[in-house]
Amino acid sequence: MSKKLSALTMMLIVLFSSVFFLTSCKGKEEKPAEPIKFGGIWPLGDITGDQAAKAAQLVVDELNANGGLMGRPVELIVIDSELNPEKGAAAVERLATVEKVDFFVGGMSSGVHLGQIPALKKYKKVTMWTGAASSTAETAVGEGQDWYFHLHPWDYNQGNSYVEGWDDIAAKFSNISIDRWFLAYEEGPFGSASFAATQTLFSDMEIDGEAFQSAALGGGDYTAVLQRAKDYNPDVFIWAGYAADALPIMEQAKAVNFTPPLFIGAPPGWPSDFGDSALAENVTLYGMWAPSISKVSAVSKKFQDAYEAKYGETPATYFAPLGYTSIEIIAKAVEAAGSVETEAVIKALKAIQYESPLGETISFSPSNVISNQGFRNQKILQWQNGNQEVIWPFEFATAEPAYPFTR
Amino acid sequence: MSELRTENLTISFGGLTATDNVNFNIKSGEIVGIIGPNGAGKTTLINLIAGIYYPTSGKIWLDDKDISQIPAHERSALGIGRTFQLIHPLEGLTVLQNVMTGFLFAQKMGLKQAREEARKLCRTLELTGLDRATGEINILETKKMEIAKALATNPKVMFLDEVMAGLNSTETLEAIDIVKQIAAERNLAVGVVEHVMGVITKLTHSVIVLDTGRIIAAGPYEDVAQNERVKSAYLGGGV
Amino acid sequence: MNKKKIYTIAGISAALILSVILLIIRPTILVYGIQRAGIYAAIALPMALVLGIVHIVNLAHGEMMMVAAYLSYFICTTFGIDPLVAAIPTGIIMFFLGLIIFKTSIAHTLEAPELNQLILTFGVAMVLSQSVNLIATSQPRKISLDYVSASATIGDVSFGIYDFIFPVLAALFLAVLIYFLKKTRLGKAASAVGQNPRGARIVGINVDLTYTIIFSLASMIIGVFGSFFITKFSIFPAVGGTFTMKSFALVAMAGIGNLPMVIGASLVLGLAESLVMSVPHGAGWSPMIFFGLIIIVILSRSFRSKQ
Amino acid sequence: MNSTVQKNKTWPVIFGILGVIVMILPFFSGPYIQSIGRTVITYMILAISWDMLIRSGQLSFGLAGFFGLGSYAAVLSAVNLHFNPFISIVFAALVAGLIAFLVGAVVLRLRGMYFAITTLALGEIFRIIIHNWTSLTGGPNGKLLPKLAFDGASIPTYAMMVLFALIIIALSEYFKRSRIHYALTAIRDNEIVAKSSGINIYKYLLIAFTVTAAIQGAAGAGFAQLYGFVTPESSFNANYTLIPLAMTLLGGMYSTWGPVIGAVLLGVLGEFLKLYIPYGHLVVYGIIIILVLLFMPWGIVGMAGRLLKKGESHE
Repeated sequence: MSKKLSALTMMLIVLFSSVFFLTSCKGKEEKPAEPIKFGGIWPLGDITGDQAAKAAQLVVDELNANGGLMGRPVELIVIDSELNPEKGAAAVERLATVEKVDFFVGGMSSGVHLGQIPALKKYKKVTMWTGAASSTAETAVGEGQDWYFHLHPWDYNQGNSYVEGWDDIAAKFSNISIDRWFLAYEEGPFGSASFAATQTLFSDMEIDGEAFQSAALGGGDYTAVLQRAKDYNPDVFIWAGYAADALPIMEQAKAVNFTPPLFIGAPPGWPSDFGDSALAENVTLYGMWAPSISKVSAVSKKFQDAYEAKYGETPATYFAPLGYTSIEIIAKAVEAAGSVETEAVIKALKAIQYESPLGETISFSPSNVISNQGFRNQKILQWQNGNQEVIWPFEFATAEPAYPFTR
Repeated sequence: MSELRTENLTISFGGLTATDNVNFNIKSGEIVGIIGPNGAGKTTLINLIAGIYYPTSGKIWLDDKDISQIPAHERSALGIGRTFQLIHPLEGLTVLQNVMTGFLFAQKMGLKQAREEARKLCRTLELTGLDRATGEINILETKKMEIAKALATNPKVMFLDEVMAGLNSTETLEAIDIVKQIAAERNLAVGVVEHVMGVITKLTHSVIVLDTGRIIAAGPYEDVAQNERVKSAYLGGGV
Repeated sequence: MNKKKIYTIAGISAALILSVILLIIRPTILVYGIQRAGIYAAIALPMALVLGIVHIVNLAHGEMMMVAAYLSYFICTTFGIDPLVAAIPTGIIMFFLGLIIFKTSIAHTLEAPELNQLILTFGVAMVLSQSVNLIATSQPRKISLDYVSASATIGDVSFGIYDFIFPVLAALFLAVLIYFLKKTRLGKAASAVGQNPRGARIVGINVDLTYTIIFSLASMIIGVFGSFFITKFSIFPAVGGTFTMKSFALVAMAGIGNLPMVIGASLVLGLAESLVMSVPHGAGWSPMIFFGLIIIVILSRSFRSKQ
Repeated sequence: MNSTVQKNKTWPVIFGILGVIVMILPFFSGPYIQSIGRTVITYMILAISWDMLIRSGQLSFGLAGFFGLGSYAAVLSAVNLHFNPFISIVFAALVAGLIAFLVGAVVLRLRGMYFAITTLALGEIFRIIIHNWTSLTGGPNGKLLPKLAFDGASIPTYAMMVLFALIIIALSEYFKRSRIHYALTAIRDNEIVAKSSGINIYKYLLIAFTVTAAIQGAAGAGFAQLYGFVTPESSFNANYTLIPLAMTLLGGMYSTWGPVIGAVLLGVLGEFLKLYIPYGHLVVYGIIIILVLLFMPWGIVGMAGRLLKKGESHE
């Protein structure tokens, strides 16, 4: 065997071993005043995860500026899920065993979450999840998991919320008719679940739907589905897709001359410049939060101001206030419990009444499967003069609905 | 004792007839030259017999079996061996492994036996350095390897397609001796495509002359060389 | 050659007959089908050019289009000009960006196995999309334009007419490319290189330079298309990925080196997809059309060539 | 000079020892490293299977398709037929292999880019069918596995994956050392020559295609058993095609150890970069791929072989 060969072998061995030692040793050095650790997992490459992580860091900074939590500093370690289940699961393992965090926060995308649930179940640390709407994920978590707290509404929560909302609106504004529905849904899990939920929930009404390929997944041509909708002539037209579909759908709807009385968009987030377009006017939307809520909620205003002051940008998705909530609600529970022990924190969380930056005050209660569900309600909003105004629930309403939708 | 016989063998590509009603035969122990100008259809004829192409019409008989419709790898196993005009060593394999392929697949031997047989065959051809890559051997060695590869399939009929091309005169003489010796030892029927007429005269018992896919003459080379049609074909073909 | 012509004629007439039937049953299917085909063809043509002459499969094709779209977007928002005007500067910038990408990376792998170019361009695609993600975030962007909603009404059918700009653009690209390849000295040299690089080198054509120019030219076309792209679509860092695949598939359907057939393949695909999508609840299966057609076309071609 | 002939006998041994060390190390580490290890092995298996087919010159883009098919076969068989985890993995391999065998009859007529694009299209067709066949597959929302292999315990599942990897490595080495190696290499180098040596091209391509598809299906089943769910989006993710390809090229093609080393390096590197560069680590990852291809076009194994050759000739 040549010298070069053995040298190379040695080098490779050293390289590999050092890789493993580095990864396993990092984080073992203990600091004198041991911080309370939060482990966050979001897709940092996506604006939702990015802003959620930033908002979460904001709470941590605020807590530390006020002397920490129970006199201990607070630390947030965020790992990128890369929107990949395996990476998301590995992040859970790392946060639990290497970083030894006290709490898990994070979440965006049901697919990633499905991959993480087995790992989360292994550690049973208090977990405050900001994402995953698919009820498949709820089934995967299963019953009797007291440590699991889910902030984001499940798909059926959202559906129920719309039924309630539209019944309220139709009752209050007699000119608004909601008898005939057409749902254009992107063909992925997000859109299909929306369609399935809407179909069951609005079963007493006339309802039809058609799938389309979202621009986010390589599509972007909506003419066929719009044509179908137009032929159906609905009172309410909803599209459930992604932000990338928002403006092109409006443009193509105009091109095919499709103007339903209610034009609703239900993407998880809107492009920041959507309001700048004239086509946005009077488009109704579903969402958990909009910057305009700061007009009616002091908590939301405080959050929004702090976020803008720290990062110099407006939070564009509801994942920002959700990320904020995920940390702050645990921090409040820890204070109430006076301990970071899982049992005590769970008890405190179950009892908490939390004024969230999304507007409403929430508490946890069982949903279909899991024990601790936070938010259930969606809001119905409308683009008016370039802003998202809340039209339902009426307690947060910032404007009256404009009806019918015209151009 | 074997015989290969073609019967009105014809193939056309698009509108072009590359082999046109060719009838010829070779018997064990015979060495037949296949000559003709460039583009006469010599290599096409070999490809037809080896099964690279299937004929448009006509038949190929190996002894009493019509092999014209069976796939190339089966013909190889039945006893049709060949070398290639443009040499294509299997670059991913060593010299020995190249030779082993025929034993392994055409003769369906096991690895160990194939290795021994390949070594033995190479020894008879005086081919050494068998663990080298095919890119590392010289021309004569490459040609020997090609012949060994063809022999490894245990052919009854073997076609050598310009196997002497690129060799210098001493190497050519050596190669001629090898071919003659092999053909005699194994009682092979051999078809030889060559451009160098010196090789043809030294090596073959008889020749067939192809022009534009057709046989225009057949017989001992000395006779055929006097044939007017052959002369004009070569002149027309520009050789 | 003769047979090829027959197949071409048969294909075109089949498409025509289908079109007429569609026009009678449901005119919008035809309209949207042609518009879709225009988009497909316009983005597939530069890939066909690169594949036909430089013989590389550029997996960063769609990502380059995405970069061009962002460039155009920023040019538009910074200088307040229309994307269709921004197509010119974008095209020029993309020419040089293509030149840089080619010279610094792809050119060094031309001698290596085909696969290496594949992975290399995969790396380039990754760098491009992730860099844009860092700079511009994953937030989708779209310039709001009034004219894209331009509409025509025939009888009781209304449809968008702006999208006809894509078939026009595709035809323009094709015309320019064919003129370039058939009439200019450089283009003729490039065709020769495409058919036989070794031979071209022997007769004294500077093959490396030709490759560079063709790749840059294709990048320029991608750049121009990128500007048109933002008029209709939202852009975000991952927007280009699917176009690599679609372009590649279309080129494979058309046959490598056959630029006009790219239009034919796009038409077949656009119309077929449009037809399936007009069937109620057929949209979920429309991607099947895409992949099914690719397989059918490729297989039938392979059978034909075997005979 | 030809890089594809491997005559050196010491390298495989060294890579083998190294590989075993790398695979054993995580047993002495925590669940995090083991979870990385499981992912690396999943990709390693895919990379080896891809290499096993490319040895015949056929470039497959169908990895994600068979991977997804396998993961669905595993979950659906576990849910509906109550197969235990191991049987479900074997079943998935059989399903993927059988489908490959059937489509292989047609697809294996194609070569080069046409073969590549057709395998990609096939994978997409599998995905679309599963996406739309909601009654069986759960449609876009996917399906859950009622019970994970070993209840998801870290060390046994890692051991299962190591065993899986060893089986595939052994299979790949068998391919390297048996007559299949001669057939596939000959087909890659020159099909006409291969035929003339009596090689039944179609038969050997079909063997390679079926076996590698079965491996990919088994890898998908392994994934499903580890994470307990399938969805069309995650199970048919294009990453399962592209990343193994990049790993093989980095490590070196036409060998068992190239994919192994490539998978370990890229897998560990990806995770590392993420920890130190939370934003933009994928840019760095891409740059590394480019640099490797520009400066080490034969991969690490090929490069090492060359270095070694030079070293020997100087002694």
